[in-house]
Amino acid sequence: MTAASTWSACAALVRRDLILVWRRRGDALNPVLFALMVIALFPLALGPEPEVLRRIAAGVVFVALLIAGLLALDTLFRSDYEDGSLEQLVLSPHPLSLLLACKIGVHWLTTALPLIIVAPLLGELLHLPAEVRWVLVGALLLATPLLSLIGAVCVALTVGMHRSGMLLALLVLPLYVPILIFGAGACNAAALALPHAAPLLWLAAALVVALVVAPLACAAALRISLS
Amino acid sequence: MNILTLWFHKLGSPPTFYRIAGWLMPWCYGLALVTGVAGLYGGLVQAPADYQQGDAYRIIFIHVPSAWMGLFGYFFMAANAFVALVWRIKLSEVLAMASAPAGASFTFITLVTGSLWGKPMWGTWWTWDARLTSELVLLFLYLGVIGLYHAIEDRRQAARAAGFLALVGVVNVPIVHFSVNWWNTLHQGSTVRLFGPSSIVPSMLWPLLLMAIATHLWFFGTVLARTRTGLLEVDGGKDWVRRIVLADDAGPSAPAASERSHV
Amino acid sequence: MHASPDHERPPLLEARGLAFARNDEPVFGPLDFALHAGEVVLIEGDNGSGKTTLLRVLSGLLAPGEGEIRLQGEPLTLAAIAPQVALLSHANGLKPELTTLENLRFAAGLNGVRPGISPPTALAGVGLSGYEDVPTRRLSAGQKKRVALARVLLAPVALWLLDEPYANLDLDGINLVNRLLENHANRGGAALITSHGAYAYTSGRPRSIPLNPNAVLGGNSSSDASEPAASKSISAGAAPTSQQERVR
Amino acid sequence: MSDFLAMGGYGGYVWGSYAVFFIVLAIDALAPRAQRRRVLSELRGRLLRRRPRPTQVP
Repeated sequence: MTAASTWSACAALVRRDLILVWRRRGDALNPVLFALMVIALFPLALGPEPEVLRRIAAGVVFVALLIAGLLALDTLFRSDYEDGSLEQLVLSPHPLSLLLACKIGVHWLTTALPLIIVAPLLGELLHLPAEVRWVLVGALLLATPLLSLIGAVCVALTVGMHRSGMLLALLVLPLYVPILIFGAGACNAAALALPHAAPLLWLAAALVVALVVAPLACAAALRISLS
Repeated sequence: MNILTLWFHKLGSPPTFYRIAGWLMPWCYGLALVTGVAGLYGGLVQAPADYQQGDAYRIIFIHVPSAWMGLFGYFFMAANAFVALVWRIKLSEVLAMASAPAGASFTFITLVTGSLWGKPMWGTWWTWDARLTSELVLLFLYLGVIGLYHAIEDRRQAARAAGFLALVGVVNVPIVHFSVNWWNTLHQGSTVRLFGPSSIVPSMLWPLLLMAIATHLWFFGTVLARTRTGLLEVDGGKDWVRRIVLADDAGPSAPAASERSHV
Repeated sequence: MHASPDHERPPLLEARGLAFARNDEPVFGPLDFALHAGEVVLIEGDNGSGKTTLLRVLSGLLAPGEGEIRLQGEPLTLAAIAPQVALLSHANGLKPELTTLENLRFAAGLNGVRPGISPPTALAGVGLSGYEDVPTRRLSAGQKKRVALARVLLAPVALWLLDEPYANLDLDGINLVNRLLENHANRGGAALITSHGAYAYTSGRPRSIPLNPNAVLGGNSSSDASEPAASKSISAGAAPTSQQERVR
Repeated sequence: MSDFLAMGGYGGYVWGSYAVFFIVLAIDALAPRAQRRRVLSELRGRLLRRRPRPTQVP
């Protein structure tokens, strides 16, 4: 009897999830559209003065991306739970945390990365200062994986529920607060020409910790909610 | 097994704890009322008005103990959740979930009284300083734990999931505090100090401490009450619960008799 | 094939005093039974009698409330059981967007494959050759069930736990399931299956033992008889051949 | 007495705070009683549901 190596199991999972996203590629752009709509609402509400928009640009982009990510988070385990694939993952002979890390990685790649790519564009709509643009992208590159990892733990806890949307937001948002503060704070500091490396380094440190701990926590949470 | 572990084992068994909690609960409530009345007398009548804040400072006699209890309740809950998840002790699961509503109540009181104190003192109901923001996040964490607990059908599974969330949240509170502190240094300005440079005088201190004791006792009173109910729920099919239910069945008209039979 | 199971070795799967409760309301058990290599055992019961829960406990998805499960004589841990069990549950575990072959290839990548079989041959083995490139969502319920069975067939495991394998299948499909089970038993594997009994065991009198509180297959439980389970029973088919005959 | 109630002009804030304190804590203490009653009646129902079975089923 040939057992599959953990490596090939992870590869199979990543491949399958990527194919699935490709087959449902119409849905893949939803977070980007959502973020764009949110961004468009702010000038309409606050007036078109570039001065006002410039001050809030980084924060608004951050919040819009955070909420778009939150909406996408629900799809992380939803279909796998409903069609029974999640059980098969739990019953596979490989470490569940590793498989979940692959799933979270693919999810980040397909939902958060497009958002990061359009972020400078969204910033442009709000007259984001040019010197902040790359700080924003850098902060997002550090913050969005953190959001995905921490969010995944909360999704795992709510996975069996029918209407988990509001509850998921309630569980996730308090945990997102520090990430938002550091991420948007770094951009604001950059806009004021203040040193902004420290918050980015904090985010990086948190990301390293979360990369190790969050998949394990996610696996433990999933075992609890599948029981 | 030595005496101590044996004693813990016995205390941890649901029927024993149910009985002990039933005996302890009235004492908690009673002593809380006594110390609370004494503390309030000291705080509202005896203590002099503050030379800067006038009489408005008297809110701290409930605000500060509530704030302590909000944090204490969270750590009590998280500690029990940890024990419950690691050693799978039923009593700890129930205790953790019983402390969530009490802690949330105290956190809510802290926010409202803080706001009522801030309006005359700072001229604003709310300010985004580290203390207030982390208190708000703490309330959301509590609500998340309670919400998750009630969203899951099976009581033990619900307690494990919500306890897990409580443990995830426990690292979050200091991080939020720290991050908001950093954020405020960036924005300058709205940092406010709860206490001025003046140190607190003894005539204000002892009512505060009495109120702290009272809120602790009240907290444990409600936690014990919820734990008793939770134990009945979790052990629903066991004989000791059946006896209590049947005894209660005999007399909603004679509550005293049923109380005696299962306390 | 082993007409009589090999009783000298420790049983492939053994349950001792196994019970599960939700909100302290017993779902099944306490239950004692042993499953030897070469055996196929049918768990019979009404709706809500805990058959599915039993399979989920045995697969390691749910922790048993009381009692223990032993796998080849070793006490069960999740890590120990996962590589040795294939579970077919109500949810097929198939992605509707993927083709049948893609679904099986993923399962093969995740769990590995039994020697001498590959995703295409497994698909042919369940009578679906020619459907390799059809998206699974276009298949009928019975065809989806066959793909899920092909996934079980692929897995390099000795123990099959099949929840309602006969559901949605036509007569041909029912015969297919029985053939798969027989071959698996002949290889030295074992299977626990649930069914409403409508298709399997249409004739013959299977040994029927109450699920609660007494035991199955030679075990005996010492639990009190305070609550006779009127509607719950677990039935054991002794050997696959006799089962095959009964089904036809 | 009215001085005491006025709290140096901050009466509304002070007494408002104390009112919130007592109301919330009273609810917090009364809720478990209601919950206990609910759980007991639920468990009683479960006992009644289960009890007839051994007598009625032969």
